Amino acid sequence: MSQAAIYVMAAAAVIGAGVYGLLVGGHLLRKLLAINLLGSGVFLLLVALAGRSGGAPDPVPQALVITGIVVAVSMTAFALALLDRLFRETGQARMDVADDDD
Amino acid sequence: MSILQVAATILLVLGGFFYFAGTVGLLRFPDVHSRLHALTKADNLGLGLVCLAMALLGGSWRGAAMLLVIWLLGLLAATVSCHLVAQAALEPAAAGDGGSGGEAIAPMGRSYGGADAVTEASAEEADATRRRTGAWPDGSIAEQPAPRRSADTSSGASPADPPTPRGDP
Amino acid sequence: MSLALDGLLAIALVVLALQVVAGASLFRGIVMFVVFGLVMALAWARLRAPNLALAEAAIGAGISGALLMLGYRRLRAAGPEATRPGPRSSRLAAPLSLLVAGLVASLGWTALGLPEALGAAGAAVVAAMPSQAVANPVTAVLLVFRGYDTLLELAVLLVALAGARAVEGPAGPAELATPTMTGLPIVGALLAALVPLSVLVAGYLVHAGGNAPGGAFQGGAVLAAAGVLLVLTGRLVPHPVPGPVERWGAVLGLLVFSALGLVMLARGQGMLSMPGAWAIYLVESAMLVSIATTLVLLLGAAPGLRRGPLP
Amino acid sequence: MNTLLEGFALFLLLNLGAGMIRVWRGPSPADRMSAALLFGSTTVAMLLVLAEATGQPALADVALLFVMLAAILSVAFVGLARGKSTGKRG
Repeated sequence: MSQAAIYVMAAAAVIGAGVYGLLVGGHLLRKLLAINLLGSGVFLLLVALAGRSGGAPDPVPQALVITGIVVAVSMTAFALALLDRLFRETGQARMDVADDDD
Repeated sequence: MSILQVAATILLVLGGFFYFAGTVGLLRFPDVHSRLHALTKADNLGLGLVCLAMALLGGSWRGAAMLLVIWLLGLLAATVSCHLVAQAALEPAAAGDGGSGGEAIAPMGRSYGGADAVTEASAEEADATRRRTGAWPDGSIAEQPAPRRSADTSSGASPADPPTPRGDP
Repeated sequence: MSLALDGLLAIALVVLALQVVAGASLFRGIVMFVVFGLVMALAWARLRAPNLALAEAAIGAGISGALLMLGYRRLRAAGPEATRPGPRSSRLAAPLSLLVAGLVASLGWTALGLPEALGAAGAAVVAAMPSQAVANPVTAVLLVFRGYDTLLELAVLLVALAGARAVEGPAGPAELATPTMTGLPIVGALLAALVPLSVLVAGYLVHAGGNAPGGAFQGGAVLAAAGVLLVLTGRLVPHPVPGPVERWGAVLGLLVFSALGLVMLARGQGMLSMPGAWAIYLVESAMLVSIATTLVLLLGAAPGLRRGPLP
Repeated sequence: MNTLLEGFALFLLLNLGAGMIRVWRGPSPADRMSAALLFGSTTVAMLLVLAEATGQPALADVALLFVMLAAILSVAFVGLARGKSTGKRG
């Protein structure tokens, strides 16, 4: 088994963990962590696939991933602001509570 | 193998030993302060030895200077982090947090005499530490029932403005 | 031996990811996520992508962890109820984990079966490298070949900042009190050493980015980390009105990059083409300032920052 | 020599895995944070060893970033023990 194959499988599993957390996580902060994991998994997949031929990986996916890391962190900051406002308006930071209003 | 490589190997083995010692301390010591004590000392010595070994192997003065900077910064960061985490663990807020200070026995301290293991602390401090560890039973801090507000006012360090709960519409 | 190392790193990544999403407490999830970032940096190092390892180290270890920790603290300040992680098992958990296992298997199967001829763009980049002003192919892709991506990414940062201000509302989030502990002399010593050093390292990374791993993103993240440290220790405090430094800092990268692109267009060369190494360094320096300012303002969760009272 | 270096990196990684038990068990947030401190210094040593083993001197830069930024998380953490809110808005 090659190095790239190991990381491709790890990336698939991390993406799976991210999807699971995004769907099942009750707390919104947990969902945010899951989205970040999902992103990291995709980054790992891109670079691991680009490095399959051995040697330094393709620079194009690397540049994409650097852009992606910065976008992910700004997304996280925005989502945290959204979460804070939501919590101030509703007193809830979770998705799995019953809506009493309906 | 040249003499430099032999020396580097010996240094690496020594460094590995100290890292291992730090991990053992982290796992086996009974409370947060003795764990921190083991961790910061052993690990930074380990890092220093690894840096020295890599400087020998790298064979350039520039690389060696870089490694020295890394080690010194590591010392600084570990000192500050250790101090802050230790202080945070001592915060009286912790006892108020759990709302059960002094009632529970520390789960990790069961097989040790708390005061024995914390050799550098006085018996009083060790007691307080055990109580505090007990205030955070195994599990998550999220499960603690006591409100944050009482902890603040009792800590004495909070300024004049009384904290108001947020999130009320 | 090296495959064992890779395998163990991969296992660590997967276990950490599972702990982040399925652990019992939220705080533990955050700590696990930070550790996940550390292990990711090691994985990038193993995959021979030091540019990514630098970015992950600066952003994953510094900024993301601090952001999440602050978000957690804001919720925590409202009481323990706000950070209660929820019931341990949802009814959906079992069927969903089956579905996700299927997803992982099919994803892995497909990815492993992909043909290797994906490197066409990369080969073109490597072939075109000798004629470029910079020797680091990743920097070349970011600024020379795919300048649009980088320009739009600066726009994304700016939009995130504006969006965060918009959803926070006029009042903004409640201010978190600076812990009294940050007034300790040892924290002052840390700041006195780290803040100047991070300015130096940020400059070094931008300079090195031309022909070695490094660049504006990594440098910006390091500079932002220094700002984050100043915010966390109360040396910079939130202020409702942004000063000129914040205003100009946030848009500088976008302005300089677009101005240069338009000038090149007017002179009949391609839009966003780089007339030389000086242009690359100019754009990268402006990006450095913008990225750092935006990240610090996002973390400070306030329109502006002012010098705080010394503790 | 390279095998030795990689073996050492493997050993450090195993150390890191063992330290994970402390993050998992806690019991207090301070315990989890101190384990994270261990991870920081272990990762730095691993990066330095890998830099030598794989001939990527840039990894020493990564290690430098790690030690520089290691303190940030601790500073972000200390507010947590008493994460009070002053109630001031903006």
